[in-house]
Amino acid sequence: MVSVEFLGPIQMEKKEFNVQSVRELKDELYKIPELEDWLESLAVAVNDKIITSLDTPLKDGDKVVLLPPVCGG
Amino acid sequence: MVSVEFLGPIQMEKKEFNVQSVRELKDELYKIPELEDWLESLAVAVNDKIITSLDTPLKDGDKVVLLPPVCGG
Amino acid sequence: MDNMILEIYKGGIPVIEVLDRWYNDLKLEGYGAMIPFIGIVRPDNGIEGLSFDLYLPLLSEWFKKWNALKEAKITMAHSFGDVMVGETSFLCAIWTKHRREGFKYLEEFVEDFKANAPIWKYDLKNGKRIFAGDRAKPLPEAGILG
Amino acid sequence: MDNMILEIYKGGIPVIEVLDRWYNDLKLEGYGAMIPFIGIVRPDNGIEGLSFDLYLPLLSEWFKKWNALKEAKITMAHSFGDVMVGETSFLCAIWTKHRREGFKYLEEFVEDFKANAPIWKYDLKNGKRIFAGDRAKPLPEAGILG
Repeated sequence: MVSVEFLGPIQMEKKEFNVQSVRELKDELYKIPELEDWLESLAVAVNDKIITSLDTPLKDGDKVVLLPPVCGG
Repeated sequence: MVSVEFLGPIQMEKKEFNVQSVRELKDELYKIPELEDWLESLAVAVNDKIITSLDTPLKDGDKVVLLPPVCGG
Repeated sequence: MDNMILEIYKGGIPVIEVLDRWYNDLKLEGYGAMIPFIGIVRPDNGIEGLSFDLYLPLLSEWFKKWNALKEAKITMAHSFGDVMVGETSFLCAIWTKHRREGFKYLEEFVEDFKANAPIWKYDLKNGKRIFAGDRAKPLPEAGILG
Repeated sequence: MDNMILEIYKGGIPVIEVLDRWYNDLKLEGYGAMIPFIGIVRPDNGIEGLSFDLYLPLLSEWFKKWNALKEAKITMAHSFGDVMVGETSFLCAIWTKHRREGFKYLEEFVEDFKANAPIWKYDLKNGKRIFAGDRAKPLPEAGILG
């Protein structure tokens, strides 16, 4: 299982998914109505490295975080 | 008489000159050997306003200051 | 002072206390210019304050490259939680030998911070915590799920 | 705080004390960014310190135009006399609503200060006070006696 954490303003508890790649995770995330408005503006980090390819493989125990638009300072 | 003050690193006491313009003052200053190395790098202020013309008139009681190259901070 | 200088505070940053410590720690290290940036919460749109979430693992990771500069030292502090009007939520300082590198790094660092630091801002208004989505921008790597 | 904020100190500036006062006086005035610049005496060429002369009537006159800005507030302090290595001889702070004006004014102000403020610098070396002529530049209006 892969744990997925929703950061900042996304009001959703951490979830676990049984997926082998970020592409598979994407398909799962599209099934969650509350995420609909967020998905296209999210960045994705796997084990605390931001990734840029949907083909990034995921394995059991990986930790994914989803990062909505930022504004520090 | 016009008082002339030499600022910063110019090691010279304030002096008085009997002159009617900055041009006349310039001629007097050229007679002072210790000023030779400074003159071309000086700015001139009359009554605490920097002036840019040799034709600036001077009258009794005017206060001239001569400003060598600067470096604050 | 070889270690990373990234400090995180709950609530407003004690600006003067932090600057005092940074200044005294580094003033004899041969830097000729120290340029702090102090981000103060403004009383805009009738807010009582701002509030912040941050994700420390990626914030530290982001900061590492700035910590590795050879010709400059950068120290930084940021708040999480509530920061009221007039308080400071972001503080950094750029240390360089000469002023012009300092100006350059200050601007580069703060703009990079604004674009890339994993921090989320909320307005505190009428007792509510409202995501400041109008001021937020997707990270440069965002969009692969779109 | 409508008055001119130009402070002159004999010897090194008490940086933290001055920043503390400026920060607390202005933090509720609606400025979102405070950007100080702190000029620290570096241990270059084996100097023990620097020393400064300044001509206050023209320094105040020069500062007036910066004090008259509408969208920014600038506060400044400078030393005269001896300032030892590690001490600060020049301190200013730019206050603006947004950071980008702050970056702009900081650079413009400090460069204008360097070119136009009537201040003379000396190295303190082996107990002597030596004019730093290599770092000095004629004022823009200089040369009419040449």
